[in-house]
Amino acid sequence: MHTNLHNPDSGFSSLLQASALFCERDERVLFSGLDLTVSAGELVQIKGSNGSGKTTLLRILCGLNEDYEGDILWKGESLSEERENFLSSMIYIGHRVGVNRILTPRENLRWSASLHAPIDDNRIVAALGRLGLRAYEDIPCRNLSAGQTQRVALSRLLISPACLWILDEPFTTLDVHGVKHLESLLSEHVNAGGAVILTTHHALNVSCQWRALDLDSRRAAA
Amino acid sequence: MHTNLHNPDSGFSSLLQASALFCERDERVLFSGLDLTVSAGELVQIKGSNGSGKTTLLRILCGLNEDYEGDILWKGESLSEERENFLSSMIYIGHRVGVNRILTPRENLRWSASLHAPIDDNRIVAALGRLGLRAYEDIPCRNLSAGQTQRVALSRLLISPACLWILDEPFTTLDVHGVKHLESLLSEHVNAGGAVILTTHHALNVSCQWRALDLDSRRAAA
Amino acid sequence: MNKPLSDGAGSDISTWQAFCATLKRDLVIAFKRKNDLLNPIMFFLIVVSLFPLGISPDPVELSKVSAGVVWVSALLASMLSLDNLYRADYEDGSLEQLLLSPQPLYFLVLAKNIAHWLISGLPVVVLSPLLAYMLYLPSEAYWTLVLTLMIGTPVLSLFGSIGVALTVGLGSRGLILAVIVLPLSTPVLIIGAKAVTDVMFGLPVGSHFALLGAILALALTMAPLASAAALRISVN
Amino acid sequence: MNKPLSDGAGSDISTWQAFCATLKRDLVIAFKRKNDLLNPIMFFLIVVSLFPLGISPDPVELSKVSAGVVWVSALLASMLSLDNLYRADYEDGSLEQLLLSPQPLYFLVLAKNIAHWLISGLPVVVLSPLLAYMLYLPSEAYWTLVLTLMIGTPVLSLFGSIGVALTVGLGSRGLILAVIVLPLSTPVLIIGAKAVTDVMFGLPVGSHFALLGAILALALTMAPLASAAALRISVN
Amino acid sequence: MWLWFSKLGSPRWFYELSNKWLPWLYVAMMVLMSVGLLWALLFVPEDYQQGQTIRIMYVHVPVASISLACFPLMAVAGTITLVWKMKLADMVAKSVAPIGAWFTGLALASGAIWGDQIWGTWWAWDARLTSLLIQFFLFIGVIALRSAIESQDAAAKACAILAIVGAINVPIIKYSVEWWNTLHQPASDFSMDPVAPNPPEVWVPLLIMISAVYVFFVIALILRTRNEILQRERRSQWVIDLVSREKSV
Ligand code: HEM
Ligand SMILES: Nc1ncnc2c1ncn2[C@@H]1O[C@H](COP(=O)(O)OP(=O)(O)OP(=O)(O)O)[C@@H](O)[C@H]1O
Ligand SMILES: Nc1ncnc2c1ncn2[C@@H]1O[C@H](COP(=O)(O)OP(=O)(O)OP(=O)(O)O)[C@@H](O)[C@H]1O
Ligand SMILES: [Mg+2]
Ligand SMILES: [Mg+2]
Repeated sequence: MHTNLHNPDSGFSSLLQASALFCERDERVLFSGLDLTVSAGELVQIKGSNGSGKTTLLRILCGLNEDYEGDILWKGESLSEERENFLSSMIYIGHRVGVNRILTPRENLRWSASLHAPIDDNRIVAALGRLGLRAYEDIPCRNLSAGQTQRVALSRLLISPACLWILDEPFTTLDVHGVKHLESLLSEHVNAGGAVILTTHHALNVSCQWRALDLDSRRAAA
Repeated sequence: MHTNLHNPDSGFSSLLQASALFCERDERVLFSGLDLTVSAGELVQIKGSNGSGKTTLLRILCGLNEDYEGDILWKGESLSEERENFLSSMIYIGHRVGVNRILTPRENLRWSASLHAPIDDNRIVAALGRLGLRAYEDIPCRNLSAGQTQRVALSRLLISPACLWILDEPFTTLDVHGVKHLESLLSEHVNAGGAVILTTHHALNVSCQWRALDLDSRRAAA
Repeated sequence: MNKPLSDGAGSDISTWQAFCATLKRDLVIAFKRKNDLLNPIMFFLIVVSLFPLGISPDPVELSKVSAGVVWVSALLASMLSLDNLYRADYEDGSLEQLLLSPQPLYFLVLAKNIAHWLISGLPVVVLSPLLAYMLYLPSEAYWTLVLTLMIGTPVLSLFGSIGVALTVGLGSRGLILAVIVLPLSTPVLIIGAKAVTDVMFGLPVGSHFALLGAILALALTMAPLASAAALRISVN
Repeated sequence: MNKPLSDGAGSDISTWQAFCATLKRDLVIAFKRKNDLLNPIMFFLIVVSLFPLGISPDPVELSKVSAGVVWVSALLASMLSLDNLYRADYEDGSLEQLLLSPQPLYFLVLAKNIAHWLISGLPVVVLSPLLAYMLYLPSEAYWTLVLTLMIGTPVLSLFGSIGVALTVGLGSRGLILAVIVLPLSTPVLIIGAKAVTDVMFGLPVGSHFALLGAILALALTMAPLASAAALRISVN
Repeated sequence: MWLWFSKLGSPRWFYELSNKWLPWLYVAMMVLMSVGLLWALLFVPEDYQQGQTIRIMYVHVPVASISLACFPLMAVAGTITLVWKMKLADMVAKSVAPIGAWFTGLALASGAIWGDQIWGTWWAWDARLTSLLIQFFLFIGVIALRSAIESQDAAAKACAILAIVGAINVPIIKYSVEWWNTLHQPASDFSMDPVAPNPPEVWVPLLIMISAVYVFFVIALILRTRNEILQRERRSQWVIDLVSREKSV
């Protein structure tokens, strides 16, 4: 089943819509009155200096953090009501990437896939291969280097049917080739009608529609 | 006491000298016959793709990993005999940065310092301030963002009397300002007669003597 | 890129598959570590043998306390292994992935709890007659001991899971767990040990089993919900 | 940059300062967590009160087993909190920093062990008369109980530390620790419980104390060395 | 001296030497075992108290005495591993652990069977039994630790430390348990030291059985160690040559 991401029935090209978000931590206001719309076919980079609230924002958007005020809509419906739909079309990779160190890359991916929809082994091997982990499929992840572990996590993107990718500093510990490769993956996904929200401190070089939201300049303006 | 790093008595400008290093993990040879000399007043960047063995090399050099063959000399003497001298003039910051999440930055630094030589609190506050953590001195580190935690670890460099810095991907999660700042710290240290060994996937921009050792091209040549 | 980009919800079949995959994953992790399989048994054996060492090797004395000792040891064995239940997943981020699954969390948590019981509870049940023998439990009480443990240990896993879920985000380990989990498990312990002692005195034990069964049914339906809610809070 | 760039070795004074700083650090962490302070006491209380529930509330019965029960609980309380000893430091990289200190590792490990005892052992010692009372221990044995615990619990911390140090790099928690640490602690348990029972029978206990003292001296001198060696291996 | 020592440490040297020893050991074991077993089972007179069950002694005593030797052996091998970093010592240490666990288990089991006949219970919290049980736990601990640590070098050192600590501990356990027991349950209805009052018809076959089982133990140890050598040195030239020679035969 190859659904079109611009679902013609729903009439919403905006996938995720956050309005008037307010969040404070330790009595420091991270952001207030923040509006953000992410539509199919675009990439949004959240920028900001260390501690400006990028991770917090991403975790709020994907529903892991509920300490905020404001509204978040998924395809025009409230996130809390659409939770199941939302979760099955979203994938999140955070600072802690969710790779078990005892299992092998293959087993890790198999479980990740099964949480959404099980897929067959060939796709898993192919995904790992595309991320440069051929011959590492069956080595326990504790024996992988930092960058290789990151690659295991990223190969989830290739086997997931999700249309919205939320990625927190996905370029961390990747080598130069890895960075290029991920950038082309992102472009591919966005050009195929997907959407990406990510944070990174690195100068992004993608060939698709993208814009940045700078938390620092917002605060300076306020 | 302001010792000169080019200790005239010892007659060695080379601090750390590794020769014919050989290391394999999981039956994959990471490097063999590797020679590396680091002298006072220079920065050495270890390059290589993910999984090429950079972290392993750094941990071997600083004595955390002993699964290798070959010789390592500290100022011309065998590392195992000079261990105490070596440890008191070396500082290592790895992938896991050694910041306790329950303690505050101030407490973390105080303990780190005491492991080498205790220093007074003003220097600690000044070091944290220089790394942009003013007003965060007394917040538990679990409430800091990823980049802020990295900065806490890096401020150890400012309070340590060590002349050799061994840093594994120190730029991870730092924002643009942080990267610039660290680069200037590195240059300063090297120009003052210190030495730095680091790994990073980012294009280094320092104003001091530096050279790179590329593990990939070594392997390709072999 | 020719992959289907879905935006639909999970069906019953995929819930069942996610349940099985999670159960299998936890068992595979335990098998790979090997220790995880051996350790509950060893721990149980050791704790049970600590008591004669601390108390007295006298058969008469021991036979009086044996039911209690086996039950307390079973509880401690189950509790010590609880830490493995969510901690590693929390630390490596897998728990976030679990919470972000579109499948009902109840079933995923239940799968993890069942895996935990299979690893830590079942071996204890199987081994209990041997230990009962070593502690001179009268032989007419063996079956009661095994049966009460069979019903009781899953309850310990299910309740224990709530405690771990509540504390998984906190820095401190082990003990807070004990403080939360032990009081929850006390009723099971009391009923189980009482049933065994009653059999030794020739008293009827039907009501004890009825009560244990009721607690198990309650735990099976409610505890995973509580664990799921607790996990959401801890990860926040 | 006006900082002295040293390349000399550590002196005795700085070893002492590193010792104190490490001790203080571990205590501060425990105080900040609060749970760490409360939990050993709570755990000890709960386990001790499980016994009357699991065994029998009969004073005569209880008084016979009370010494053993208090000792076994003390051992389990100490063991459960062991996991805190190096685990967090391993995971956040502080342990690497400890190993890379120019100060002798013996003293740093000793500092951490002393902190562990102050947090988990000392409260148990202080609380033990209350529990002994609850379990109907004859009052003439109170002092012996307290004293044996006072000498014995540090040994548990010191030996336990070896077990944690050996396993800190491994994935599985809790149980492997138990399997390694419990056999090491058995003699202390036996001697401690025996001394208390002997006092109840009016027998002399000097030799028990001499033996406990000898074990403590051995543990103080050797165990931190073994822990230090084990830590180096685990971090490798 | 040093040369001899480093040669002894060479796995290859051990492998080739044991090649020569093994046939003799097999023969010795066969002879001792058959003589000992036949004598013990067929010709030793029934005990006036224990009847036929006395025959269990011929399994129990040898097995128990070897099980006590295994832990010190492992500790010595561990010390050599730590101090001289000799690879062969660790291979021996690794091979001893499971054998020791098996022998300890057998000693427990044979004692339990015997006890069931004689004391009317398979288990008593007696000094020897308890300390042997704890030693069994220690063996399991060493094996578990070995299997849990991936890096061979790290596992070797970690197990060496545990073996040494455990070896210090085993006598302490034995002593403390013994002395704890004598008060509560004086050694009364059974004597662990029946060798002296018994006639030579009883103890000569026992000695033969003890030597037979010792030889068996040595053979098992050598075989396991050889296995371990091949496993670890599988990429060295001499093992590759050896394997290809075996294949061509
Ligand atoms: C589970 C039960 C038992 C265990 C764990 C056990 C363990 C041991 C151990 C560790 C030894 C020492 C071997 C040595 O010093 O070389 C031993 C020796 C011996 N055992 Fe047992 N034993 C058990 C039951 C029995 C029973 C029921 C009998 C028969 C009455 C028995 C008779 C002996 C004898 C005769 C020796 C040789 C004593 C000597 O030469 O020092 N054992 N046993
Ligand atoms: N604990 C380990 N046990 C066995 N092999 C390991 C272990 N850690 C790393 N390796 C292997 O060693 C190789 C080098 O790892 P290392 O961490 O040194 O790479 P790296 O150059 O630092 O990579 P990265 O850029 O990803 O950090 C990898 O192929 C990895 O699979
Ligand atoms: N668990 C927490 N409790 C309280 N405050 C927190 C917590 N986590 C983060 N903060 C605070 O929230 C602010 C934003 O943190 P966040 O992790 O979102 O930053 P970030 O933009 O992702 O930074 P980085 O680039 O360093 O990853 C920081 O000032 C931090 O101190
Ligand atoms: Mg962040
Ligand atoms: Mg690395």
